Amino acid sequence: MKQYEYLAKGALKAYGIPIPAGQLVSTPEEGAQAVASLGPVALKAQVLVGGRGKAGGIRFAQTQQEGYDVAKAMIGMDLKGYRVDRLYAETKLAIERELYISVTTDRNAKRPLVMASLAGGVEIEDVADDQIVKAYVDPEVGVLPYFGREVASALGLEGTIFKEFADLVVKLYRIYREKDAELVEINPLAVVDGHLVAADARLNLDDSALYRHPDTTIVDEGSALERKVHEIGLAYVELDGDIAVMANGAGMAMATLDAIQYFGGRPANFLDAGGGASVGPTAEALDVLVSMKPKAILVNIFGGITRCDDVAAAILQVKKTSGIPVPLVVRLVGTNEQEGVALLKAAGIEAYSEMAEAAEQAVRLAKEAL
Amino acid sequence: MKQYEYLAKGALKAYGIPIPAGQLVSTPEEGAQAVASLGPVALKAQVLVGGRGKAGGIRFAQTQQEGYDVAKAMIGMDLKGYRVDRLYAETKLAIERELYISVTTDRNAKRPLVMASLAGGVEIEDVADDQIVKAYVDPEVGVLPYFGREVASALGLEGTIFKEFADLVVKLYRIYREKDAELVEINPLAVVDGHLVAADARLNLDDSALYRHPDTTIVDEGSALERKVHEIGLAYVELDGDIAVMANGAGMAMATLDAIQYFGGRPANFLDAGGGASVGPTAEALDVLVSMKPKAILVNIFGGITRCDDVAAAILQVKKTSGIPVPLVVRLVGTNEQEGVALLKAAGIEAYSEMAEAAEQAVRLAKEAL
Amino acid sequence: MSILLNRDSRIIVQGITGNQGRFHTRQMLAYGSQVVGGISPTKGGQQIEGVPVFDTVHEAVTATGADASIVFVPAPFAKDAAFEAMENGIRLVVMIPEHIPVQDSIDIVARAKALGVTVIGPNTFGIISPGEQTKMGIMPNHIYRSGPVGVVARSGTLSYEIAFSLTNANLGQSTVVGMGGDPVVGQTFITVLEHFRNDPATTCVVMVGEIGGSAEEEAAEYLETLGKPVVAYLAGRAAPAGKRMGHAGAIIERGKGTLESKEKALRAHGAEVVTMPWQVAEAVRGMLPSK
Amino acid sequence: MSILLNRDSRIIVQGITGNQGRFHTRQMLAYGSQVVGGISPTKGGQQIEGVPVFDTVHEAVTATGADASIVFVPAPFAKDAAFEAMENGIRLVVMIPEHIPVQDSIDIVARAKALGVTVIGPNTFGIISPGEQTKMGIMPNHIYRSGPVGVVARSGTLSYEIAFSLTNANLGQSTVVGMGGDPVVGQTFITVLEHFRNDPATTCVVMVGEIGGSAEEEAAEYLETLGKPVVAYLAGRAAPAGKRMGHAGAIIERGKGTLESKEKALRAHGAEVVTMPWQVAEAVRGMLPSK
Repeated sequence: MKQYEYLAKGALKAYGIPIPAGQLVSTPEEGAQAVASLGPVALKAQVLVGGRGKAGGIRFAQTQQEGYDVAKAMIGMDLKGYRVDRLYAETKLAIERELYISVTTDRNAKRPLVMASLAGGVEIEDVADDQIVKAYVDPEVGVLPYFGREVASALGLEGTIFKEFADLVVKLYRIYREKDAELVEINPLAVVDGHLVAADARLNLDDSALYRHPDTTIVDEGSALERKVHEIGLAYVELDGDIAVMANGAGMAMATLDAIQYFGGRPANFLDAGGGASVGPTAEALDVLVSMKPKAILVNIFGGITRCDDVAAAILQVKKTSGIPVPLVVRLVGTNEQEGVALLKAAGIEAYSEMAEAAEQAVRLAKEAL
Repeated sequence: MKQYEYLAKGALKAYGIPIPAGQLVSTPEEGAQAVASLGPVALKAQVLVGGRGKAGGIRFAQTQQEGYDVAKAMIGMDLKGYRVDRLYAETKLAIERELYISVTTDRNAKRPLVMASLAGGVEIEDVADDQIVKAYVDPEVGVLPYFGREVASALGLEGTIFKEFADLVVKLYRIYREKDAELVEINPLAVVDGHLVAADARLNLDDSALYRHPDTTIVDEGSALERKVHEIGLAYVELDGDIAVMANGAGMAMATLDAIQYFGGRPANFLDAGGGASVGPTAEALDVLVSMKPKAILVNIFGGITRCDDVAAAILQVKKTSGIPVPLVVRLVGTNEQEGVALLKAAGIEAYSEMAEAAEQAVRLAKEAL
Repeated sequence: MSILLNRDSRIIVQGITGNQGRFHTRQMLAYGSQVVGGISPTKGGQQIEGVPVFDTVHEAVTATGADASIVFVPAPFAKDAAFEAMENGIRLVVMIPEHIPVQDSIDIVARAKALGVTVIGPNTFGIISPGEQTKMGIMPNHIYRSGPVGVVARSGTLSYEIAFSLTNANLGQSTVVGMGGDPVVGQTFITVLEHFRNDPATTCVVMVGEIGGSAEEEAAEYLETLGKPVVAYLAGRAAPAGKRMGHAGAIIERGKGTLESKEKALRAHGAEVVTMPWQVAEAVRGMLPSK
Repeated sequence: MSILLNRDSRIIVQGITGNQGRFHTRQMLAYGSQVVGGISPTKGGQQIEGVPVFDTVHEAVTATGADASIVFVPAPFAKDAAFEAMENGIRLVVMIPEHIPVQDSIDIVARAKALGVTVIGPNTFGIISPGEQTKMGIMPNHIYRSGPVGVVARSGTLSYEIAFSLTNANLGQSTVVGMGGDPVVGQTFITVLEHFRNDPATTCVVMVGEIGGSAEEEAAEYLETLGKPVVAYLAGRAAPAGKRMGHAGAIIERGKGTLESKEKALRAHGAEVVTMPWQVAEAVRGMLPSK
């Protein structure tokens, strides 16, 4: 779960990492007030998109009037598809240099990775490899101060900045570790008046560890529909096609989308009904699909833990209570397959046993529905 | 540094380990008040001696009058040489069973050791080895919940007590680790109403780690003289003999005491002047020895980092400013030996080169002084 | 006749008294797995499906000589369970739970490395060796049959789909391993492929991958060393960037983890990459010597 | 001709720019030690006593091929320094500082064990190999001479006293090791005795112990394996129970750590135990073959 910049900076501050003076702005009046209390400010849209600056999400205000005007212009604006509700006003910095630092989990090494660069201020993906210092953390040791010094030394830093940077690595790792972060990044890590300041910050938290951090501000940038399905406890991603899809298992769900695409169709969503979901949640999920008003619905089930008769029952339940006013294609094999197929057949629904055939049929029906 | 029971219990409580309701009592009035608020109480002398109960350091009060009387009798009493200044009043417990649990550092294994026993309520030294469960902690892993369960299982605990005990092991280790303890012990760990309660507790902290715990209540049970020398920053232990001793290095100081005893004398103190102490502290330490009014003073120096001429200068400084009105024997060899010996000789002090001869002479002079 | 797990493996079930633990203990016994004990604190002395329950792994190992463990405890307790197994001498740990915090997985994997323990998962369906009639996992029993095809997969149901299609095509499996859908798991494609390389019963390997990370790219070069033909199928062609597709690990982040990059790497090192799951069996048949 | 430290050891000094670090760098160089670098963050590029200073151990090891380090940083930074040395390939670490928190020492010693690093100390005078004309420590240079006597001691100045008495009696030393006066230190008497056992240049060993702990008792049985005569002298006969005698480790607690118990154990396994330091040299002479 990504945290807004102002939340990320709050975390940095709590760990003793210097951040610029700043405050949240939700109205034009607060924009004016921010300039009154902070002087000239940068007003930064609090949205979770990269390249925010280039997209017009960061503007400046010298006077209170400007603060008011800029805030008015920015609040409610659309930034790469996201509505801007809040701005974060920050003292404008006189930046001398821009560095980069982050801690993240390296999936292949299966351990934390500290990345640092003298080329800050741009996305790290755009920095040449030989300009990035990478240091892997041994999780049995953690990050002791020497580790920070080694990174500072590898960057060629000296004097005060060397010491501040080394110290910052230790603190950043503590945030990563203690807050269960997937990523904590300071970019740019600015040098202002000869000292380090976190000019921008990202903090992505591990959803699976949220139970350990009950005070976390929950940020769900998903669409209304996505939020709704997340609340049922299922994995759901909205796509831009017209064939609604339900499958059991994340891999199966992905493969089902691929199959639709393969036959020339366009999937409307990713929905993993789970490896062993029972009748209730399966029906709820199907209800959501119906509510999307797709051109067709494809249900693709390989019954392992999931029982085919449960899935059939869920389908029949939705058919009976809400109705399914669009073409429905069901592929049903595996555990209790015969019972499930029979149930559907009794209700006039023919089940497929081959995934390919089912996907092809769903695409055909969706096209016919045009 | 040992902590008083009430401080140890405060630490347990902060980590979520159940302790009886209790309060500090410093006056007879507070003794009465304790009964008023807690009901029948045990009043426990807050001194750092073992076997406190048997020595009369724990008494009971049913009524407020008894609370007053018992507190009056106990406050100011002498317990094995220590004056009782404070009592800790605690709700009297209806104890069903008494267990034992501690975490300490095993010097040979060089790792933490959890000890537990069903035979609580007596000193663990008096418990037979086969009644003690010992579990060593791998410091690279720490104590995870399973470790507590293994100890509970090895003790043969069951049900609620199994779970509470397993949980308690985890918390006790956290105290040991996070508070830099040398020992944290609950004895007896009482079963009251089917639940575990820490009826008594010990907490010994690592002096070397106090800088990490600035809020620690400093407890120095040493004599006035011991406290004074500790403040100079030197290791000092008061003994009951009449020959004052200064040496450089802890081993040398111990060996010097041994040598005095070997020749039939009785050392008055242990004083390690340090491996490389300069003129100032050495003179200060010598001043303390003079102030003890011993029968003789023995200074035993093997100059390594310590320079013999510095020691000689310190002796001469004390001789000049405060005077040394008792027989002084100096053994001086090693770095800058010649300069040191010459300095002393010029002031009429003959230095020995052999430790044995010097110790023998100090004993002889002390006997002559009788 | 298998990798990692064979008929001699003595298995314990951590969390045997929970619904999932109990159900899958029954399934494993039915398949033929040698389940010798279960763990459930304070429930020691009971029997579940005829299997003795112990309070601790220590007791279970002492009493049964267990060397493998499958973990069914809820995610917040999974790290504790994994360490309990590893510190008590268990050398194969299968971690079924999903939603284990990544920092916990990092700790588990690091400790496993230090102790020489093989961890399968977390968030895996487990491991099954059909020829040995033994499994540690939650996969359906009936979809596998004994044979020469090694399967290593990142996802569960999708691997069932593929295993079943192999079985239906008379292409049996030596061992099927689920690496798990989390960002940090105990195995890599390479570590599993190394085992398949050394298993004489495996003559051909199927890799079932997906978007996210670079496990497939990392493995590609190893295919040259493997010395056995590989069919790869990867899911997620239609997945958009920046969205987590169910598995915590299935996400294209900052341009990394795309299917294109993975398929290109695998092809470059000799794998036959198919684009749909139903094409796997056909490709495998083409690689096996005709009898 | 020595144990652990020889003339080829390439030594770095962590904390070289401090007073103590600088002074003892000079003393070590004067004795003949091969000090190849020093560490002091942000002071890289300087020279101290002709020795190049680096910001990190990593740089120093890369530039000089150092394999041993002596640590002079203040106690609160000692754990960091020890880990920096160990994680960068240093395999002999001498920890001079006293007052290092015991939990830090526990961590250092555990890591050293995992990595196969030899840690001397903390709270030690160090190690000196007179026949190799090299030392890592703070002991005075002039009191040693080359010879066949191995010395292992828990205390500093007392070991100087004894080493000097040996030297004056023409009984030179192969290596003198200070284990350190703290409760938790890197070595035990046994680990050091094992080295002396394998050193052909050592024909006799002097143990200098003291009250506290049970290191001497633990070592006693090993004397049978050592195969070389041992003279032991232990300090603290006059020490009362429950009081810390200067060294954090020198304390008789709960009836454990008394001199009687230690001397009894050592005698039972063949050591010649003397009661006063000035008796050591005489006892050693009696054990060496007369020329």
